[in-house]
Amino acid sequence: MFAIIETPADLVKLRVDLNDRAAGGYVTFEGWVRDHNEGQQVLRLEYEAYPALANREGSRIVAEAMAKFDIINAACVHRTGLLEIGELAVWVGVTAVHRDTAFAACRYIIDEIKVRVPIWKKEYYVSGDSGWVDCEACASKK
Amino acid sequence: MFAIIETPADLVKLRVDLNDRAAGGYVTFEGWVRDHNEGQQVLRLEYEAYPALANREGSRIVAEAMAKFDIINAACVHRTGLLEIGELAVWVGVTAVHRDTAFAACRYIIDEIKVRVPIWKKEYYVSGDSGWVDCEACASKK
Amino acid sequence: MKFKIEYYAQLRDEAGCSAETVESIASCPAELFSELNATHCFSLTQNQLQVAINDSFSSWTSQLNDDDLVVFMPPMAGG
Amino acid sequence: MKFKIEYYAQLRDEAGCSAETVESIASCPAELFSELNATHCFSLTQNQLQVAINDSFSSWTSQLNDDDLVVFMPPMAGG
Repeated sequence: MFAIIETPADLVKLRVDLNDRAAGGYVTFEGWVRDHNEGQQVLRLEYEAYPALANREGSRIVAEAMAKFDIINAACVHRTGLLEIGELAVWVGVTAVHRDTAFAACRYIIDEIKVRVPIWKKEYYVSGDSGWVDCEACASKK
Repeated sequence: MFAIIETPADLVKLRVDLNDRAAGGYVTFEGWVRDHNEGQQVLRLEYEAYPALANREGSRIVAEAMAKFDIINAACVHRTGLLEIGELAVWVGVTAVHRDTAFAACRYIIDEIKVRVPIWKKEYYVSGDSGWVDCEACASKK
Repeated sequence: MKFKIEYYAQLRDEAGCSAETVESIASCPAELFSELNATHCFSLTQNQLQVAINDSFSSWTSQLNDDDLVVFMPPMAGG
Repeated sequence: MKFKIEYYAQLRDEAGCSAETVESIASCPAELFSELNATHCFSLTQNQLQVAINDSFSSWTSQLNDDDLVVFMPPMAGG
Protein backbone atom coordinates (compact mmCIF):
# COMPACT_ATOMS: atom_id res chain seq x y z
CA MET A 1 0.00 0.00 0.00
CA PHE A 2 1.23 3.47 -0.92
CA ALA A 3 -0.68 6.72 -0.56
CA ILE A 4 -0.17 10.45 -0.85
CA ILE A 5 -2.05 11.97 2.10
CA GLU A 6 -3.06 15.56 2.77
CA THR A 7 -3.77 15.23 6.49
CA PRO A 8 -1.72 13.77 9.36
CA ALA A 9 -1.09 10.01 9.10
CA ASP A 10 -3.12 7.80 11.44
CA LEU A 11 -0.18 5.89 12.91
CA VAL A 12 -2.36 3.61 15.02
CA LYS A 13 -4.39 2.50 12.02
CA LEU A 14 -1.32 2.08 9.80
CA ARG A 15 0.21 -0.20 12.43
CA VAL A 16 -2.96 -2.23 13.03
CA ASP A 17 -3.37 -2.73 9.28
CA LEU A 18 0.07 -4.39 9.20
CA ASN A 19 -0.45 -6.56 12.28
CA ASP A 20 -0.19 -10.22 11.35
CA ARG A 21 -0.15 -13.38 13.48
CA ALA A 22 2.84 -14.69 11.53
CA ALA A 23 4.94 -11.53 11.90
CA GLY A 24 7.78 -11.49 14.42
CA GLY A 25 9.41 -8.22 13.37
CA TYR A 26 8.00 -4.81 12.51
CA VAL A 27 10.26 -1.98 11.36
CA THR A 28 9.12 1.57 10.70
CA PHE A 29 10.81 4.65 9.35
CA GLU A 30 9.39 8.12 9.83
CA GLY A 31 10.75 11.23 8.18
CA TRP A 32 10.11 14.27 10.34
CA VAL A 33 10.37 17.95 9.45
CA ARG A 34 13.53 19.10 11.18
CA ASP A 35 14.43 22.64 12.18
CA HIS A 36 17.52 22.93 10.00
CA ASN A 37 18.90 21.94 6.60
CA GLU A 38 22.30 22.62 5.10
CA GLY A 39 23.13 25.32 7.61
CA GLN A 40 19.80 27.17 7.41
CA GLN A 41 17.20 27.34 10.17
CA VAL A 42 13.91 26.01 8.85
CA LEU A 43 10.50 27.29 9.98
CA ARG A 44 8.26 24.88 8.06
CA LEU A 45 8.10 22.84 4.86
CA GLU A 46 5.68 22.60 2.00
CA TYR A 47 5.44 19.31 0.11
CA GLU A 48 3.94 19.13 -3.33
CA ALA A 49 3.30 15.96 -5.34
CA TYR A 50 2.36 15.09 -8.89
CA PRO A 51 -0.35 12.85 -7.46
CA ALA A 52 -1.14 10.44 -10.31
CA LEU A 53 2.48 9.52 -10.98
CA ALA A 54 3.51 9.72 -7.31
CA ASN A 55 0.88 7.16 -6.36
CA ARG A 56 1.81 4.93 -9.26
CA GLU A 57 5.58 5.04 -8.62
CA GLY A 58 5.16 4.75 -4.84
CA SER A 59 2.99 1.65 -5.28
CA ARG A 60 5.58 0.20 -7.65
CA ILE A 61 8.35 0.67 -5.06
CA VAL A 62 6.32 -1.05 -2.32
CA ALA A 63 5.56 -3.91 -4.71
CA GLU A 64 9.26 -4.20 -5.58
CA ALA A 65 10.12 -4.47 -1.88
CA MET A 66 7.52 -7.23 -1.44
CA ALA A 67 9.07 -9.14 -4.36
CA LYS A 68 12.73 -8.56 -3.45
CA PHE A 69 12.63 -9.33 0.28
CA ASP A 70 11.13 -12.16 2.29
CA ILE A 71 8.62 -9.96 4.09
CA ILE A 72 4.95 -10.27 4.98
CA ASN A 73 3.68 -6.79 4.20
CA ALA A 74 4.82 -3.24 3.56
CA ALA A 75 3.18 0.16 3.39
CA CYS A 76 4.17 3.77 2.86
CA VAL A 77 2.41 7.13 3.07
CA HIS A 78 3.73 10.58 2.18
CA ARG A 79 2.21 13.88 3.31
CA THR A 80 1.72 16.91 1.10
CA GLY A 81 0.91 20.50 2.04
CA LEU A 82 2.32 22.77 4.74
CA LEU A 83 4.09 20.93 7.57
CA GLU A 84 5.45 22.33 10.81
CA ILE A 85 8.70 21.30 12.55
CA GLY A 86 8.32 17.84 14.09
CA GLU A 87 5.47 16.77 11.79
CA LEU A 88 5.61 13.48 9.96
CA ALA A 89 6.38 13.84 6.23
CA VAL A 90 6.79 10.19 5.29
CA TRP A 91 6.10 6.85 6.98
CA VAL A 92 7.24 3.36 5.97
CA GLY A 93 6.22 0.18 7.79
CA VAL A 94 7.33 -3.40 7.08
CA THR A 95 6.43 -6.70 8.75
CA ALA A 96 8.36 -9.96 8.39
CA VAL A 97 8.86 -13.26 10.17
CA HIS A 98 12.41 -12.20 11.08
CA ARG A 99 13.92 -8.76 11.57
CA ASP A 100 16.67 -8.97 8.92
CA THR A 101 14.38 -8.64 5.94
CA ALA A 102 12.11 -6.12 7.69
CA PHE A 103 15.06 -3.75 8.18
CA ALA A 104 16.33 -4.26 4.63
CA ALA A 105 12.95 -3.74 2.98
CA CYS A 106 12.14 -0.65 5.07
CA ARG A 107 15.47 0.87 4.09
CA TYR A 108 14.92 -0.01 0.43
CA ILE A 109 11.52 1.64 0.34
CA ILE A 110 12.56 4.95 1.90
CA ASP A 111 15.70 5.14 -0.26
CA GLU A 112 13.72 4.59 -3.46
CA ILE A 113 10.83 6.86 -2.44
CA LYS A 114 13.24 9.76 -2.00
CA VAL A 115 14.75 9.53 -5.48
CA ARG A 116 11.94 8.15 -7.65
CA VAL A 117 8.61 9.56 -6.47
CA PRO A 118 7.63 12.96 -7.92
CA ILE A 119 7.38 14.93 -4.69
CA TRP A 120 9.07 18.26 -4.03
CA LYS A 121 9.61 20.33 -0.94
CA LYS A 122 9.91 24.02 -0.35
CA GLU A 123 11.67 25.18 2.77
CA TYR A 124 10.64 28.35 4.58
CA TYR A 125 13.57 29.75 6.51
CA VAL A 126 13.77 31.78 9.71
CA SER A 127 15.59 34.40 7.61
CA GLY A 128 12.39 35.02 5.64
CA ASP A 129 13.67 33.32 2.48
CA SER A 130 12.18 30.22 1.00
CA GLY A 131 13.26 27.80 -1.69
CA TRP A 132 12.66 24.50 -3.39
CA VAL A 133 15.05 21.88 -2.14
CA ASP A 134 17.38 19.99 -4.45
CA CYS A 135 16.82 16.28 -4.66
CA GLU A 136 18.76 14.08 -2.24
CA ALA A 137 20.76 12.40 -5.00
CA CYS A 138 21.70 15.78 -6.52
CA ALA A 139 22.69 17.21 -3.14
CA SER A 140 25.00 14.29 -2.42
CA LYS A 141 26.81 14.86 -5.73
CA LYS A 142 27.73 18.44 -4.82
CA MET B 1 16.30 4.88 28.23
CA PHE B 2 15.78 1.18 28.79
CA ALA B 3 13.03 -0.42 30.85
CA ILE B 4 11.59 -3.83 31.62
CA ILE B 5 7.81 -3.35 31.60
CA GLU B 6 5.05 -5.61 32.89
CA THR B 7 2.14 -4.02 31.02
CA PRO B 8 1.66 -3.10 27.35
CA ALA B 9 4.00 -0.40 26.06
CA ASP B 10 2.49 3.05 25.55
CA LEU B 11 3.66 3.54 21.97
CA VAL B 12 2.29 7.05 21.69
CA LYS B 13 4.19 8.20 24.76
CA LEU B 14 7.40 6.41 23.72
CA ARG B 15 7.26 8.21 20.37
CA VAL B 16 6.45 11.63 21.83
CA ASP B 17 9.32 11.28 24.30
CA LEU B 18 11.73 10.88 21.38
CA ASN B 19 10.30 13.74 19.29
CA ASP B 20 12.96 16.36 18.73
CA ARG B 21 12.99 19.48 16.54
CA ALA B 22 16.42 18.56 15.19
CA ALA B 23 15.46 14.98 14.22
CA GLY B 24 14.80 14.19 10.57
CA GLY B 25 14.64 10.41 10.86
CA TYR B 26 12.95 8.09 13.34
CA VAL B 27 13.37 4.31 13.09
CA THR B 28 11.57 1.80 15.28
CA PHE B 29 11.76 -1.94 15.65
CA GLU B 30 9.02 -3.95 17.32
CA GLY B 31 9.28 -7.64 18.14
CA TRP B 32 5.84 -9.25 18.09
CA VAL B 33 4.76 -12.64 19.39
CA ARG B 34 4.28 -14.74 16.28
CA ASP B 35 2.15 -17.83 15.92
CA HIS B 36 4.98 -20.20 15.04
CA ASN B 37 8.62 -20.97 15.85
CA GLU B 38 10.90 -23.66 14.46
CA GLY B 39 8.02 -25.62 12.99
CA GLN B 40 5.76 -25.52 16.05
CA GLN B 41 2.48 -23.62 16.34
CA VAL B 42 2.70 -21.21 19.24
CA LEU B 43 -0.28 -20.23 21.42
CA ARG B 44 1.37 -17.64 23.65
CA LEU B 45 4.71 -16.70 25.20
CA GLU B 46 5.90 -16.03 28.70
CA TYR B 47 8.86 -13.71 29.17
CA GLU B 48 10.87 -13.68 32.38
CA ALA B 49 13.67 -11.28 33.26
CA TYR B 50 16.34 -10.99 35.91
CA PRO B 51 15.22 -7.41 36.47
CA ALA B 52 18.19 -5.76 38.17
CA LEU B 53 20.75 -7.03 35.66
CA ALA B 54 18.39 -6.74 32.67
CA ASN B 55 17.81 -3.06 33.38
CA ARG B 56 21.49 -2.47 33.89
CA GLU B 57 22.62 -4.30 30.74
CA GLY B 58 19.79 -2.87 28.62
CA SER B 59 20.71 0.66 29.70
CA ARG B 60 24.34 -0.07 28.88
CA ILE B 61 23.39 -1.18 25.34
CA VAL B 62 21.35 1.97 24.70
CA ALA B 63 24.23 4.09 26.00
CA GLU B 64 26.64 2.22 23.71
CA ALA B 65 24.41 2.99 20.72
CA MET B 66 24.34 6.67 21.66
CA ALA B 67 28.15 6.70 21.80
CA LYS B 68 28.80 4.61 18.66
CA PHE B 69 26.36 6.26 16.25
CA ASP B 70 25.65 9.88 15.38
CA ILE B 71 22.08 9.82 16.71
CA ILE B 72 19.96 12.15 18.81
CA ASN B 73 18.24 9.73 21.14
CA ALA B 74 17.41 6.05 21.61
CA ALA B 75 15.10 4.05 23.83
CA CYS B 76 14.10 0.44 24.35
CA VAL B 77 11.49 -1.37 26.42
CA HIS B 78 10.98 -5.12 26.89
CA ARG B 79 7.80 -6.76 28.18
CA THR B 80 7.70 -9.57 30.71
CA GLY B 81 4.84 -11.88 31.67
CA LEU B 82 2.31 -13.75 29.53
CA LEU B 83 1.92 -12.40 25.99
CA GLU B 84 -0.61 -13.39 23.36
CA ILE B 85 0.04 -13.74 19.62
CA GLY B 86 0.47 -10.30 18.04
CA GLU B 87 1.46 -8.58 21.28
CA LEU B 88 4.56 -6.42 21.46
CA ALA B 89 7.48 -8.08 23.27
CA VAL B 90 10.20 -5.54 22.59
CA TRP B 91 10.33 -2.00 21.20
CA VAL B 92 13.34 0.04 20.05
CA GLY B 93 13.16 3.64 18.85
CA VAL B 94 15.97 5.84 17.53
CA THR B 95 16.02 9.44 16.32
CA ALA B 96 18.77 11.06 14.25
CA VAL B 97 19.35 13.99 11.94
CA HIS B 98 19.70 11.57 9.00
CA ARG B 99 18.25 8.10 8.48
CA ASP B 100 21.53 6.17 8.02
CA THR B 101 22.57 6.29 11.64
CA ALA B 102 19.01 5.83 12.90
CA PHE B 103 18.74 2.51 11.03
CA ALA B 104 22.19 1.37 12.14
CA ALA B 105 21.67 2.22 15.80
CA CYS B 106 18.20 0.62 15.92
CA ARG B 107 19.62 -2.57 14.46
CA TYR B 108 22.55 -2.52 16.88
CA ILE B 109 20.29 -2.17 19.91
CA ILE B 110 17.91 -5.01 19.04
CA ASP B 111 20.81 -7.33 18.08
CA GLU B 112 22.58 -6.71 21.38
CA ILE B 113 19.42 -6.84 23.49
CA LYS B 114 18.69 -10.34 22.20
CA VAL B 115 22.04 -11.81 23.17
CA ARG B 116 23.12 -9.83 26.22
CA VAL B 117 20.07 -8.99 28.34
CA PRO B 118 18.99 -11.67 30.85
CA ILE B 119 15.50 -12.32 29.56
CA TRP B 120 14.06 -15.76 28.77
CA LYS B 121 10.96 -16.92 27.00
CA LYS B 122 8.79 -19.97 27.39
CA GLU B 123 6.66 -20.99 24.45
CA TYR B 124 3.25 -22.59 24.94
CA TYR B 125 2.39 -24.72 21.92
CA VAL B 126 -0.93 -25.63 20.34
CA SER B 127 0.11 -29.26 20.95
CA GLY B 128 -0.13 -28.67 24.72
CA ASP B 129 3.64 -28.77 25.27
CA SER B 130 5.64 -25.84 26.47
CA GLY B 131 9.32 -25.11 26.71
CA TRP B 132 12.00 -22.53 27.34
CA VAL B 133 13.45 -21.25 24.10
CA ASP B 134 17.14 -21.46 23.31
CA CYS B 135 18.91 -18.20 22.88
CA GLU B 136 19.06 -16.75 19.39
CA ALA B 137 22.85 -17.08 19.15
CA CYS B 138 22.70 -20.73 20.27
CA ALA B 139 19.89 -21.55 17.85
CA SER B 140 21.84 -20.14 14.92
CA LYS B 141 24.81 -22.39 15.76
CA LYS B 142 22.71 -25.56 15.47
CA MET C 1 -1.20 19.02 -32.07
CA LYS C 2 -2.57 20.08 -28.73
CA PHE C 3 -0.86 19.15 -25.45
CA LYS C 4 -1.84 19.60 -21.84
CA ILE C 5 1.13 20.63 -19.70
CA GLU C 6 1.24 20.49 -15.90
CA TYR C 7 3.83 22.27 -13.78
CA TYR C 8 4.99 21.48 -10.27
CA ALA C 9 7.32 23.04 -7.71
CA GLN C 10 9.80 25.60 -9.11
CA LEU C 11 8.59 25.03 -12.67
CA ARG C 12 5.08 26.07 -11.58
CA ASP C 13 6.49 29.15 -9.89
CA GLU C 14 8.46 30.05 -13.01
CA ALA C 15 5.66 29.27 -15.50
CA GLY C 16 3.26 31.25 -13.33
CA CYS C 17 0.59 28.58 -13.72
CA SER C 18 0.04 24.97 -12.72
CA ALA C 19 -1.29 23.86 -16.10
CA GLU C 20 -1.71 25.13 -19.62
CA THR C 21 -2.83 23.81 -22.97
CA VAL C 22 -0.54 24.53 -25.93
CA GLU C 23 -0.67 24.12 -29.70
CA SER C 24 2.67 22.83 -30.95
CA ILE C 25 4.36 21.00 -33.78
CA ALA C 26 6.78 19.34 -31.32
CA SER C 27 7.12 15.64 -32.03
CA CYS C 28 8.84 14.72 -28.72
CA PRO C 29 9.16 16.08 -25.16
CA ALA C 30 12.61 17.52 -25.87
CA GLU C 31 11.21 19.73 -28.65
CA LEU C 32 8.20 20.65 -26.55
CA PHE C 33 10.35 21.65 -23.59
CA SER C 34 12.55 23.75 -25.81
CA GLU C 35 9.49 25.65 -27.07
CA LEU C 36 8.06 26.17 -23.59
CA ASN C 37 11.45 27.22 -22.26
CA ALA C 38 11.57 30.01 -24.86
CA THR C 39 8.36 31.38 -23.32
CA HIS C 40 8.97 30.76 -19.61
CA CYS C 41 12.77 30.94 -19.26
CA PHE C 42 13.02 28.07 -16.77
CA SER C 43 16.00 28.02 -14.43
CA LEU C 44 16.35 24.25 -14.83
CA THR C 45 17.77 22.72 -17.98
CA GLN C 46 16.47 19.64 -19.74
CA ASN C 47 19.21 17.41 -18.31
CA GLN C 48 18.10 18.31 -14.77
CA LEU C 49 14.51 17.29 -15.47
CA GLN C 50 12.54 14.12 -16.08
CA VAL C 51 9.46 13.92 -18.23
CA ALA C 52 6.19 12.01 -17.98
CA ILE C 53 3.63 11.44 -20.70
CA ASN C 54 0.13 10.54 -19.56
CA ASP C 55 1.30 9.82 -16.01
CA SER C 56 4.15 7.48 -17.02
CA PHE C 57 7.88 8.22 -17.01
CA SER C 58 9.01 8.73 -20.62
CA SER C 59 12.13 9.45 -22.59
CA TRP C 60 12.83 12.85 -24.09
CA THR C 61 12.58 11.40 -27.58
CA SER C 62 9.28 9.54 -27.17
CA GLN C 63 6.67 10.22 -29.86
CA LEU C 64 4.05 12.73 -28.73
CA ASN C 65 0.40 12.28 -29.69
CA ASP C 66 -2.44 14.75 -29.83
CA ASP C 67 -4.01 15.45 -26.41
CA ASP C 68 -1.09 13.98 -24.46
CA LEU C 69 -0.59 15.17 -20.90
CA VAL C 70 3.08 16.14 -20.58
CA VAL C 71 4.76 16.89 -17.24
CA PHE C 72 8.34 18.09 -16.79
CA MET C 73 9.65 17.21 -13.35
CA PRO C 74 12.39 18.89 -11.29
CA PRO C 75 14.67 16.56 -9.28
CA MET C 76 12.58 14.56 -6.79
CA ALA C 77 12.88 15.77 -3.21
CA GLY C 78 10.41 13.73 -1.18
CA GLY C 79 10.96 12.27 2.26
CA MET D 1 29.99 -18.44 53.90
CA LYS D 2 26.35 -17.72 53.13
CA PHE D 3 25.15 -16.98 49.59
CA LYS D 4 21.82 -15.92 48.20
CA ILE D 5 21.01 -17.72 44.93
CA GLU D 6 18.30 -16.66 42.49
CA TYR D 7 16.96 -18.91 39.74
CA TYR D 8 15.27 -17.92 36.49
CA ALA D 9 13.63 -19.73 33.59
CA GLN D 10 14.46 -23.45 33.30
CA LEU D 11 16.86 -23.29 36.25
CA ARG D 12 13.98 -22.08 38.43
CA ASP D 13 11.79 -24.90 37.16
CA GLU D 14 14.52 -27.43 37.87
CA ALA D 15 15.51 -26.03 41.27
CA GLY D 16 11.84 -25.88 42.23
CA CYS D 17 12.31 -22.43 43.75
CA SER D 18 13.17 -18.92 42.58
CA ALA D 19 15.63 -18.21 45.38
CA GLU D 20 17.43 -19.95 48.20
CA THR D 21 20.10 -19.16 50.74
CA VAL D 22 22.91 -21.66 51.05
CA GLU D 23 25.85 -22.22 53.37
CA SER D 24 28.90 -23.21 51.35
CA ILE D 25 32.68 -23.28 51.36
CA ALA D 26 32.76 -22.54 47.60
CA SER D 27 35.31 -19.84 46.80
CA CYS D 28 34.09 -19.11 43.28
CA PRO D 29 30.89 -19.45 41.19
CA ALA D 30 32.21 -22.58 39.43
CA GLU D 31 32.54 -24.41 42.78
CA LEU D 32 29.19 -23.09 43.96
CA PHE D 33 27.43 -24.23 40.77
CA SER D 34 28.98 -27.67 41.07
CA GLU D 35 27.61 -27.99 44.63
CA LEU D 36 24.14 -26.78 43.67
CA ASN D 37 24.12 -29.02 40.61
CA ALA D 38 24.70 -32.03 42.86
CA THR D 39 21.45 -31.15 44.67
CA HIS D 40 19.27 -29.98 41.76
CA CYS D 41 20.60 -31.97 38.77
CA PHE D 42 20.30 -29.09 36.29
CA SER D 43 19.90 -29.96 32.62
CA LEU D 44 22.26 -27.16 31.61
CA THR D 45 25.99 -27.44 32.11
CA GLN D 46 28.27 -24.67 33.34
CA ASN D 47 29.54 -23.90 29.85
CA GLN D 48 25.98 -23.16 28.73
CA LEU D 49 25.43 -20.67 31.54
CA GLN D 50 26.61 -17.22 32.54
CA VAL D 51 26.96 -16.05 36.10
CA ALA D 52 26.30 -12.76 37.86
CA ILE D 53 27.49 -11.71 41.30
CA ASN D 54 25.56 -8.89 42.96
CA ASP D 55 23.80 -7.95 39.71
CA SER D 56 26.99 -7.76 37.61
CA PHE D 57 28.24 -10.24 35.04
CA SER D 58 31.15 -12.17 36.55
CA SER D 59 33.63 -14.86 35.64
CA TRP D 60 33.34 -18.41 36.96
CA THR D 61 36.55 -17.97 38.92
CA SER D 62 35.72 -14.67 40.62
CA GLN D 63 36.23 -14.59 44.40
CA LEU D 64 32.97 -15.04 46.30
CA ASN D 65 32.31 -13.09 49.47
CA ASP D 66 29.92 -13.69 52.32
CA ASP D 67 26.34 -12.60 51.56
CA ASP D 68 26.92 -12.37 47.80
CA LEU D 69 23.89 -12.69 45.53
CA VAL D 70 24.78 -15.25 42.86
CA VAL D 71 22.66 -15.85 39.75
CA PHE D 72 23.29 -18.55 37.14
CA MET D 73 21.76 -17.59 33.81
CA PRO D 74 20.62 -19.83 30.94
CA PRO D 75 21.30 -18.53 27.39
CA MET D 76 19.54 -15.19 26.90
CA ALA D 77 16.39 -15.42 24.78
CA GLY D 78 14.82 -11.98 24.83
CA GLY D 79 13.27 -10.17 21.90
